[in-house]
Amino acid sequence: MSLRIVSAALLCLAVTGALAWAVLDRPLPEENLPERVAAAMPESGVDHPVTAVLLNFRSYDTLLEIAVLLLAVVVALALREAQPDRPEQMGLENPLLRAVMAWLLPLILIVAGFLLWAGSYQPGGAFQAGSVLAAAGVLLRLAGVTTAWLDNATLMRAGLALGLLTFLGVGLLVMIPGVPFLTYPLEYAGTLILLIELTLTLSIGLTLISLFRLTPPYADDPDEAREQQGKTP
Amino acid sequence: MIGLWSVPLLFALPLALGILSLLVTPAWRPRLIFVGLPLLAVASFDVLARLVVEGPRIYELGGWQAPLGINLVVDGLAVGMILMTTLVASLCALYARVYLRDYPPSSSFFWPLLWLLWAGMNGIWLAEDIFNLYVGLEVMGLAAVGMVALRATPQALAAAMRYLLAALLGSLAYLLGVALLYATYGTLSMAGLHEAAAPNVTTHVALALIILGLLLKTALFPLHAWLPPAHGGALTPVSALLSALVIKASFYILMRIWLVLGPEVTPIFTAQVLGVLGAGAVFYGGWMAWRQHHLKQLVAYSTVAQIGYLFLFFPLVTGTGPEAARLAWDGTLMMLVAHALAKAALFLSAGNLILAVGSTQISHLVGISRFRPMSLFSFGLAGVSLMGLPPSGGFTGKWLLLHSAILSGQWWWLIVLFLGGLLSAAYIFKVFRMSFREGPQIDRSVTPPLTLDVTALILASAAILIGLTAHLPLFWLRLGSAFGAG
Amino acid sequence: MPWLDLLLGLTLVVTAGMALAARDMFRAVVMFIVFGLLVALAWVRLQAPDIALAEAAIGAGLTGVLLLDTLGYLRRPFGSRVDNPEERE
Amino acid sequence: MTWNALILFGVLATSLVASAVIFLLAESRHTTRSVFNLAAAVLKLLLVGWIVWGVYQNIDYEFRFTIIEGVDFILRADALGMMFVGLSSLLWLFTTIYAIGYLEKAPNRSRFFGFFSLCVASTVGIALAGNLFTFLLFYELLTLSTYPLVVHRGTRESLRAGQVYLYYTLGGGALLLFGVVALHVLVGDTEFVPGGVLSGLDPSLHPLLIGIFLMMIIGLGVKAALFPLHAWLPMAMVAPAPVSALLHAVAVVKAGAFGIARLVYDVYGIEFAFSLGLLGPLAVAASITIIYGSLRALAQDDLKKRLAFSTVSQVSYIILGISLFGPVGTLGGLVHLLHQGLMKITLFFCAGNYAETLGVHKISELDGAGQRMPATSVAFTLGAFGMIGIPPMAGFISKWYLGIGALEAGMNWVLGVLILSSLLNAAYFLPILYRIWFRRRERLWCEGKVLGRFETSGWLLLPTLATAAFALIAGVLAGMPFSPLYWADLIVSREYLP
Amino acid sequence: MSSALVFAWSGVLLFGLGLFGFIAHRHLLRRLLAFNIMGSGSFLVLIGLAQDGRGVDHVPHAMVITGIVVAVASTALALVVFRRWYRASGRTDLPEDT
Repeated sequence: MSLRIVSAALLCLAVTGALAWAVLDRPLPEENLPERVAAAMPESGVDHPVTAVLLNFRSYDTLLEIAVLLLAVVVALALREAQPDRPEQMGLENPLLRAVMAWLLPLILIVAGFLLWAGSYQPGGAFQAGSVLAAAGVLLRLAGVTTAWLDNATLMRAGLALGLLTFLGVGLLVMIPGVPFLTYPLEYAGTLILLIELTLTLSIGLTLISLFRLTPPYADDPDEAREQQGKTP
Repeated sequence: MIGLWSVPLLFALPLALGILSLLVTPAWRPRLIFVGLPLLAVASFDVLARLVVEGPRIYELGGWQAPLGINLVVDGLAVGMILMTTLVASLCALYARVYLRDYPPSSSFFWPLLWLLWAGMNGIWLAEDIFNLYVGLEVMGLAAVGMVALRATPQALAAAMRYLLAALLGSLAYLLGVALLYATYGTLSMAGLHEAAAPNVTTHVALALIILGLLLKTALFPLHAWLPPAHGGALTPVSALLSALVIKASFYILMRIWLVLGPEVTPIFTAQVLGVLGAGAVFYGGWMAWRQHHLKQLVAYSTVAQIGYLFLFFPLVTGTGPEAARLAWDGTLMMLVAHALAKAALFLSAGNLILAVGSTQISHLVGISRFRPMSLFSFGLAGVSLMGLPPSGGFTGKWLLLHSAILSGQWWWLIVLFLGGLLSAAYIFKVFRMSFREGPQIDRSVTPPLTLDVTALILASAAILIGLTAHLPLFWLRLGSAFGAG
Repeated sequence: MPWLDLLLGLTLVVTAGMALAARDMFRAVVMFIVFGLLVALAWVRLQAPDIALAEAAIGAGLTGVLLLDTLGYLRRPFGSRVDNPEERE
Repeated sequence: MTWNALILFGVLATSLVASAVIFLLAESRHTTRSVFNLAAAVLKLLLVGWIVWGVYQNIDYEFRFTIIEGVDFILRADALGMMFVGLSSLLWLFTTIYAIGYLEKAPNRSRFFGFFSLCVASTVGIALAGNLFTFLLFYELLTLSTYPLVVHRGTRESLRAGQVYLYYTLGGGALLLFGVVALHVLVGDTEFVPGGVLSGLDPSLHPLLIGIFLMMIIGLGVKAALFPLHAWLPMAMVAPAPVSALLHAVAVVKAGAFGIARLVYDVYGIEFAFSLGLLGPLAVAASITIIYGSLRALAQDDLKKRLAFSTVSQVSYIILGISLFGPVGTLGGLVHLLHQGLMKITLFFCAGNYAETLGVHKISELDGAGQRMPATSVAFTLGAFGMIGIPPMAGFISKWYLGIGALEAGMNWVLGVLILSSLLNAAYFLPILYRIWFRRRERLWCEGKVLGRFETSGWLLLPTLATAAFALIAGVLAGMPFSPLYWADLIVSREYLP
Repeated sequence: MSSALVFAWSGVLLFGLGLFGFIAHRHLLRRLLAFNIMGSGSFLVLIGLAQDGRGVDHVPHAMVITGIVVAVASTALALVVFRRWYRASGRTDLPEDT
């Protein structure tokens, strides 16, 4: 066994042991956060506590989290431009899959819409809906459906940016009466959260699709790719 | 009223600019700095002015009090770091605008990454919530990884990958520590933790995990292996940003959490271990820096060494008297700020020298003092601060740390400061020796654009000046901290 | 003693172990996707259906697809390799 | 900020600003640079004259601001400091003139004069420092600003010398830093006060104080070239002649000796240092260095090397004087700070003149140089006589007071050291004089270049003659007001009175 | 032992297991798998411990959703870099020494 394995094993044992001890010896907290959440629910503008935490109480975390997602796309875009890929030719013309897609797609969109709308009072929300949207996008590509708007870089980027920009914009606009960042006025809280969620869903969906698409495609001979890039700027 | 605006603008503005720079054409991306830098500078100084006039305060995001909501802490430490970031990042941005012109268009993705990095850092400086810190760390970390990968050469990609793995492992360890703390205290707010923290096994394990995770991100010896390829191989403005600011963020979090948990919880033994690791970093990093043949690798190893000084904070602040602790706080922060300014200047001027001779080899710098005196002068000024020679921020910081070490009777840290200074002199003067040598010279010497030299010189001069005018910044940095009264 | 949960927890660990130990990379990724779905189940047991949805869709689903996609990429041999393109500095 | 503080700062600023402007000037603008440099030197001299008059009349000149809590940056003009400032600013003017001539047509002049001015600025800072912190600040700055001068030629040899110089001075500086911080912990901001600030401390701390003293003496002794910390000085001879003059007469070794004077008189206090028993060992160390330096000088054939070892020996006269407990010994030591500077710079100028004009570096090649270069050789002779201590030269005054001081302090053995070293001085200087004046020229000098109407370039000759004249006058007119002796007497009366 | 605690324990084990894999493996994809397993482990610890004996707590739920999204973003970024690295070097692991 190599030194690497041995040290990994030792470290793993040490960490697991320490964690076990920590779990066993744990005192119970005095602070009761769930109670506070429950008490503040009426002022949150939504009925589902997780959504309230995600988009109201701790909405700042969510804002930064969207930035993390965006970052992954930015890096993928940057690397793609640095190492040009050959134009994508993924997926095959598959009539059967296309036929299925014609059925499936509306269904997926309905599910996404439902998840989004449900988020305000039961499990669901922007992230789940967004990932369902992304699934639709992935399926579309696998079926070989070339959608012009997905290849339009500007439109795509606008879509990516929409969620975060709306979030930021709302966060800043609500400050006009002289309250801190992201303080929604009670009467509009529900609407604003829904607006943010709607745009976030779209952006998250597009982000996830982009992450899938921006990796180097299969048929990948770099030299050939560079030639191709030269021909079709 | 305006004061409410400048705090969120510190992260909202860079976020917005990050998105906008994605939407505009590559040629327009650099130009956004002419909107962004002045606005951020105004916001930073507004926050400082309010801190000085109205004192430190808590900013309740969404109007929700901690522990329910997320709060921001606007105290001297946070504001000091914000100003440092504004200064260093602005100058690096001005540098990059000129520097990146020679690079392929893909390098224009530097700009969205820069803004997001900035947002992440400002988020970290202001954070009062330990989970929010996790998210901030991820924003900053992924942006930094992206910047390292930007050159897309195999070396850059390998360095980025290594960096990413270290960053991810570090974040997870931190997150698990946060999970344990939440399980124990039911709150994520630092104020709440400060109230409730008690010495028990769970807290100690959580602290250990947080320390390990953050050490990995700070690249403290012996967890530094990812740093030299990442910092030494990146584009010059990226190297400067990463070495000057990014590694400071994880140290900053560690410092905050250490003080939040308080002397009851933080064991003296751990503090001494951290100090010993810091000493190891000073020696190992200095030795390795001296052995390098590539200029930017030398500077990168110098960062490994300088990080070590910061970790003397823990033994000097834990279990010592109030006066020694205050001096340790002052000294560490002085070191931190001085290193940020000096290291950025060192990387930028090293980049200029490399640009001038067209080679990264130190041995190709023969006789360069005759052709690029200004680049070399910036390099020298920054070097003075890194060596801890007066008059410079590095010296003032060293003075304060020495004072604290003597006052708390921990004379063994004196050896670290003594040998560390000599080691850094050895590697800085290694470059100088070459540049003063009159020998067979390179036949071409490119003159870099003036902006590149001026930005480096401003940073280097700032590293010197901060040492002479340390009184006021140190006073501001103490506002709202446990050492505020002194 | 919640036996069902104990079983699920144990299965989680075993699946994870298999994902890490699998000799074949494809097998490892498939095990990982199974692991993700089991974690989603665990979230349901922990009365966290929101996380279960997110885990199934993002954690298992998207990560799995990305990993599988990468795996396909690795398996396809490609011709020439890039020599360091235009080293600068 | 008061007018007086501003003037004081102006003394420092003249050379600082000069250095900054010179750095920024393009390499090719030689005339502008020279004019500016000389103007700054003259302006500084005027300001110094002004302040010297003020200090004589007991006017306070102080400039201070807070750096960190409990640590101030203080510039203050007192009699001791002004002596050093006067010396360095006078010699700066002459060395600048000399260097302009010496470096004509040489490369890297912008860098040279920039660091040269910075070096003088640090020296002035050392002299005017009002507390240990400020002293340390300029002390290290001096190290940094002299390094580029030492390695100026860029040859392998000079780079090596520069490295050795750094090893010694940075190591010494670090020790000094520890000492300063330790004293700071004990008594807070250590401002220089006649009589010292430490005598009130608890006796249990005395061993610690002795340790700190030792550490700081080592730190300062490196620059003062105290045996066995002197090795860098002869190696640094590879630098151009004006740099040697700077190292030996104006700035570096003087900074070390001056620092020891500050430490003994104004930090520990001479009486407290005496009661701790620190002065005896210091006197022994100084005596060993005096004899050792002279012996080594005897063996050198390289003229500049011989002068360098002579410096090692002569600077320790200053330290010897400091370590003699009693006003007369102090007087002898302090006055030698000035005298040695004037005499040694003359000798180095002469060595430079020989080297530049005749291409002669070795003593054995100097035969008959007196006929070819009479003026330079007269100056050299005056300097050498001074060093030996022949009346009425300046060196005689120093040795006379040192001798009496030794008797007064009850250290009679010091007298033996003085006599022995004077004999040795004679032994290594007289043969040179003999060769210059009384031997016929044996080999050809490489006199390729015509340097001017005089025996050598006027830029080189004028400062040489001027400093030689000063060295002569300082001895002959020692009894006049504002002579070095007079000023040293003023210092002694102020140090010993309180 | 509540069911929450059971999952906390399996989270502990998962974290340890993942850590082992993360360090022991050299293949970058395997290391990413290990990273994701560690992530799931720490999420389970977070929720399991928070809910042990105190009922449902929605705050960590939101934190875990955030964490999952961050993890997928990190994984995606890592895969992007990894694929570029593989394309440039033909290696699936990192060179041992820099």
